[in-house]
Parts: sequence; structure tokens; C-alpha cells
Amino acid sequence: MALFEITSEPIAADTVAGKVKRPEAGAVVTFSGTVREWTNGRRTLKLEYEAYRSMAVKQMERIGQEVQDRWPDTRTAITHRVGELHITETAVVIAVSSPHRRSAYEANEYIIERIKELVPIWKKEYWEDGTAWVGDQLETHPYSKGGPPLYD
Amino acid sequence: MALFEITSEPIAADTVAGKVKRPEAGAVVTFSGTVREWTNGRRTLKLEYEAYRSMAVKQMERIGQEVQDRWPDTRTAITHRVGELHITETAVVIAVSSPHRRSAYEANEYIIERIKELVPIWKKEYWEDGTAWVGDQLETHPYSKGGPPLYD
Amino acid sequence: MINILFFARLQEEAGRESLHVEKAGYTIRELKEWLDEEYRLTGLNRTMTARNEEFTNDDAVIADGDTIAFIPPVSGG
Amino acid sequence: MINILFFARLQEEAGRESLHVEKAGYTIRELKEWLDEEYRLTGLNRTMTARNEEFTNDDAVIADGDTIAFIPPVSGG
Repeated sequence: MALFEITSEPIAADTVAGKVKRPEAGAVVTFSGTVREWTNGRRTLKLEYEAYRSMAVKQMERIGQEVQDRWPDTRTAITHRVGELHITETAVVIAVSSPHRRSAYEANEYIIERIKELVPIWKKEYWEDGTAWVGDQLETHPYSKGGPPLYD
Repeated sequence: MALFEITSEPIAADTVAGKVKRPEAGAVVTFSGTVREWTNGRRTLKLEYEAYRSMAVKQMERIGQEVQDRWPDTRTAITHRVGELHITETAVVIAVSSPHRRSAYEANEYIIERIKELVPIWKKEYWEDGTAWVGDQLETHPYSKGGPPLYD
Repeated sequence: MINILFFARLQEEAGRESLHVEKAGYTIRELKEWLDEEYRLTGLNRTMTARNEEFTNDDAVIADGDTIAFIPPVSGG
Repeated sequence: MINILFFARLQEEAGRESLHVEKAGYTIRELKEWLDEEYRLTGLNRTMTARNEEFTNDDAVIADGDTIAFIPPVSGG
């Protein structure tokens, strides 16, 4: 049972949450990122996610380690989907369990922020009026304005 | 499909989350409260939840309305289980969807706080060395130190 | 007639889930005092009260047909 | 020999997923300059680089057998 996974199959949040359940935990917080139809008045028809799979898993494991260091009583699982996704389908599920709920909420929100900085996964938007790789345009968030930290 | 429910059956978080999914929402945050084995060094064998069912549903609807007022772009569903529950079983699931994730996290955490203040559900602990209705002892949290607001 | 509901520890103490009594016109405070004398229920002063499924306070006056529920500190979630 | 990987828009621009070239000893910066000239890849300056699946920087020197991946701004989640 891998805690950090890239898959091309639909994700069930309960499956990911099941990986972190344990007798010591009284709280499980799950985040599901789903495909939204409207963004800034523009309609999305579908998305395509591409990953550098082996590195993406490594980076998710790194994030898991960061979370372990900051919230030692948590347990984390992440599954990210790749391939073609339609409106309301789930792209990512993050599950965090902890004895008391506060750290599960905090760690969960930290993880989604870090995924968006660190994990080599790309989203191509198919709008009604065109396509684009998200994030890969000067007007959005080039790395110069705060990208992932550099590791030597 | 009731958004606010009391049930005596096991709860699947995905079922509750499914009630709030919609094309406008890009985020679904789910909280599952599960039965923890150890609390302050004391071992729980099982729990028993009892509810004033009709009022509990009304109070959950009230909380849903509060959330709607504070985070208008969210949608909320809550299911609480009653009866006998064993370690790692799920007592409550709160699901909140929103276009952007921040309000889903915030609203979700607000809801669990409010449930613990307002919703007439009681938990009886069966420890190795005795039983007690939780919260119903002077040393825990009598209402004089901050209970639910009064409504006339 | 009014309908009184007991839950959790109070239900165990009272040995019953409900009670039908002729107490319309009482305030919640007066009803609590009467229950304390009649049934020796402890800790009613730490107990919230709901009238017809909405929280109310000790000064509220009970009408005929009301359902009064005593709500010990809740512990759901 | 080193192995170069392209993703997302860069993969579309390069028209290929990977490239095997004799560039051991180059820095990442020199490799980017060479790719810019040879393949007209735009925006390499806005692209992160990973060496053997760990983020690295432009001064890093590439060793024989390394896998170098160009990582456009990510957008998972």
C-alpha cells in the first residue's frame, strides 16, 4: 500500500483516507481537488494532467517527510491522478490523520500548498476557446516570483 | 438526498462528499471524526452515541445556514452516526465544497467546533475501567464556561 | 399537558426517556425545581434546555403542548 | 551520455520526450544555452531543472549518466 501515488485511474477519497486511519487517530482530514468548470469567467471543458512520475512520487515523499517533522503525530497519504479529467472528477486526494483534529487540518492545507510548488505535475486546460499549459505563461506565476526552493 | 443526517449505519466519507460536489467547486474538504483508542493514557474499548435526532438535524441545518452566511460560496453536508461504535469507526463526516480551497478548509473547521457546542448528541465512553457520559462531569466543560448560545 | 425528554446521564437517572405532566404556565426554572424535588435529578443547573427543538433559557414560560428537552453538555463529533 | 527529459509545453515545443547527448561536464546553464540555440526552446530561463529527480540550480555540473529534466512551472493539485 503506497502512501504516495500517481495513478491514471479514478481516485476514491475513502481509499486514500483508509491508508492513514489508525487506533491513535481521532481525526482524518481529506482534501479533494476536483475539476472546476468556471475559472475567472472562462469555461473549462476538460483537463489533461501530465507528471514526471518517478520524481513526482519522490517529491510527495519529501513533502510527507516535511509534514512528519512539523506535525509528528500525523500520518499522510497523497494520490494524484494523471491523464484526461472531466468536470467534477478528482485530480488529487490528500488525507491526513492525527490524534486531535487541529494538526490534521493544518498539515493538510500545508501539503496542498507544497504540491503546487514542488511536485512535477502539469495541467493542460481545454477551454471552449483554446488550450494552455497552466502556470506556464508569464502572467501567471513564473518561478522568479516564488517557485520551489533549490536543492543542490 | 439529505444534506444533514443522523444515521445508525456506518458512514462512507465519499457518500457525504458526493453530496457537495458540483461543477463550480474545485475543492472538497472532508473531516472524519473517528473513534480513538487512547485519550490521556486511558484506553477506550467502544463508544455509544445517542442523539435527540429531530433536534440534532435542526441544529445541523442551523450550522449549515451560519456557514452559508459566512462563506457564501460553500456547500455543506454533515452525517453523524449514533449507536455503538468501535475503535477507528467513523462517528461524523463533514464535507464542504467551494470554488477555491481556503473557504472549504475554514468552513469545515468551523463546523466541527459548532457541532461540539450545539448539536444534541452524546457520547458514552466504555473504558477498560468504567463508563461515563463524556462532557457531563464538572471537571470537563460545564456550560457555565462557554456552552451554546441561548435562543429565545 | 407538556412533554419532557431526558437524554444521556439524565435519562439513566430518571429511569425513563420522557414524562407527560400538567405543567403549562411554569417557567423552565420552576420546572427544573419541581423535577429536582420529585425525581432527585442532579446537575439540572448545568443542563441546557430546548423547547420544541430550539435552545431556550430558564425564564421561558412553557405553553400547553410544548416539548421540553433537557440537554446535558453535548459531546458529538 | 546524458539523458534530457522534456515535459508539458517544452515537450510540445521540442517535439520529443527525451534526448540523449554527450554533454557531461556542462553546467545546467551551458546546457540551457545549447538547447536554446539548437532547438529554439523558449522560456528555459523560467524553467526549473532537476538532476536525477532532485531540483538543482544553473551552476550544477552534469556528470555522465545523469538524467536532466526541465520542469516548467508546475500546476498539479
